Amino acid sequence: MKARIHLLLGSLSAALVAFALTSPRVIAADKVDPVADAKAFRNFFFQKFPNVKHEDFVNGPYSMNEDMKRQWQEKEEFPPYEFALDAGKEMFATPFKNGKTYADCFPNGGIGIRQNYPYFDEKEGKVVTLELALNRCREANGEAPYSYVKDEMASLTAYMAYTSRGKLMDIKIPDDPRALAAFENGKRYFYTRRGQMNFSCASCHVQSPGERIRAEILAPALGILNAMPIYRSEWSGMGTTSRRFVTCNSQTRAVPLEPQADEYRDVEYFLSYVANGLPISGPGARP
Amino acid sequence: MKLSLPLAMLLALSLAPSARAANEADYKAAYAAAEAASKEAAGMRNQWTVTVSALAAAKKAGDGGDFDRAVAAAREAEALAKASIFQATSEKEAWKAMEIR
Amino acid sequence: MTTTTRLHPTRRLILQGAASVALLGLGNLPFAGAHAAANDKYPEEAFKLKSEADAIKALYGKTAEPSDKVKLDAPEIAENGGVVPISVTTTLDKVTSISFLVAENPFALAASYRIPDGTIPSVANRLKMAKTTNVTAIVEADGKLYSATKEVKVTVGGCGG
Amino acid sequence: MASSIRVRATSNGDTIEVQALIQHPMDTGLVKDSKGELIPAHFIQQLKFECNGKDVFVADWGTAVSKDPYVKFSFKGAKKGDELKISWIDNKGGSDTTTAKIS
Repeated sequence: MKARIHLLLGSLSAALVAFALTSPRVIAADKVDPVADAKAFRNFFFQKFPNVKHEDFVNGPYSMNEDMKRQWQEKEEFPPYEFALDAGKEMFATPFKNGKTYADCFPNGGIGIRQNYPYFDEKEGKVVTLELALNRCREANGEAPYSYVKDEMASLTAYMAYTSRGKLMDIKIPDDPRALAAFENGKRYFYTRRGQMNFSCASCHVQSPGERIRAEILAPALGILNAMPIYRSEWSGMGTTSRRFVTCNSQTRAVPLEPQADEYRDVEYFLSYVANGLPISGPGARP
Repeated sequence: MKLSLPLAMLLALSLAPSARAANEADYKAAYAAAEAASKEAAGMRNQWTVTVSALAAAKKAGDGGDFDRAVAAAREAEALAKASIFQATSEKEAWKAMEIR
Repeated sequence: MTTTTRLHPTRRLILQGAASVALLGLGNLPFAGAHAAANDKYPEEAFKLKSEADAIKALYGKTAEPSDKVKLDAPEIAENGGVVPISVTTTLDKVTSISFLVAENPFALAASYRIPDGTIPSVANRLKMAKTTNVTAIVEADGKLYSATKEVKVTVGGCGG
Repeated sequence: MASSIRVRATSNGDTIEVQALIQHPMDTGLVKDSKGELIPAHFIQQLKFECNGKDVFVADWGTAVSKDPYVKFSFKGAKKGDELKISWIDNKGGSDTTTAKIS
């Protein structure tokens, strides 16, 4: 009986939320055009929130609400991700059993490169995220992979993000039909409604950023991954992009996919690409 | 397009439970149908968490011999799975309506 | 296997936990014997009292009067009940102690600070709040108690599935 | 293992501003774990800051202090280069101390 009510509630809210976004420019065929998509995506947010400074969008909910921003700035004086950052730095320098370290797996020794992830690997024909690259580095050096969702992986990515703080997101889409397909697949995932609540990522992060869903202020989709990984007070712990995707899914009552499923890698590719030019602000502290 | 989704869900849910008490055979049939629909939804990578919990509740009630509740829960799971399948198929095109162009 | 409860954010459990104790109406539940003698003067009793008035009496043996010389800074709506940034500063002098109380927490007294002379009478910290309630800062200056109070709204974070 | 206490002590003029973040679960004893059992209370009860042999700040904490607790205060009567000693003790007898130079 209870599920039926929720069901009605879900479909009702979907009907209420339904509306058609006016599309400023009509593209003839459905040719994948990431540059145009990114420009439209950014302009949508710049016009919707004219007095939010462009680089402020990477601060998620705090770019939308002054009272929350003050609480955040107070937290940033001595942020809760401090311990993960130190742990990540220490782990990054600790050699594997075979004497190598993460620095040997990454360009520029892994320092200041987070803004180029995720990238499209033309050999593999798929998007490779920072978490995936870290685990592949571990396996290549005979070490067991870490959980994609938190703890060690969050500490490592926190340190790598920290070394890129302030650098502008710089995601490339090579001239390869498979890369364009991955971008398109990520875009489709972002706009597709799922779960009994019948919400897509866009239902919250495009239609109502700045508004509250229950107690939380919704972050704008533009630059939403620039602060990853994040320490969330709600988790009272660190979480990677994967953890955020998994929990968002279950909050709409959709069964989450595996942490590094293709769909998640592609939607991270899409969201990072459209945020090109906005600064990396990770690791972040969030409600 | 969007309004027909709730309609489909309501329709699927209005299956009147059978009058006489359900027996094991009814439970087995209802559970098999629910499981099939749930597998199809999972195959489309669009499973709902409530389908999984309704299916689990059906199994638990079925194992406990409470076939009335088991059949009801299985029917609910089947309806939810069908709704998620409907959602996945309709969203194949519907997502474009929301896209920022 | 109910996926939703497994993924419940721990903070939600904190609230449920807090609520369940309130329901049980536990008086001053003796803590797991704090055998570690946190050295002198740790006001063990005051931290175990439920009501704000009792805690203040146990801690200071007198009552406080509101004063605008005590500036309490707390958010209007806490972004998260588990981590609420609260600070107090005062222009009163000869301050010897500052305390923070959260009226409807399971135990009202949250933190108490001893301010030796030479230390500026101003403290910032992060506290837990079980629900929307009044936060009170108490300043003991020259043997008298002054206070400031502010309501902080706390909502259940997260959009539970 | 690195100390559980992170401290920043900076002097401007004759005032020293001190911020501390401590890694500690601060369990209230009211929370149930996923199996439904109460997680026992485990929280820092006293945190002490000493400088030049004198207590400059003593915190008595209850269970309502946040996980990985943070505190900020300032005091006079010390200068750059002096050493600040920080120590805490919790209700299970656990403790940790560290020192920090005022920068």
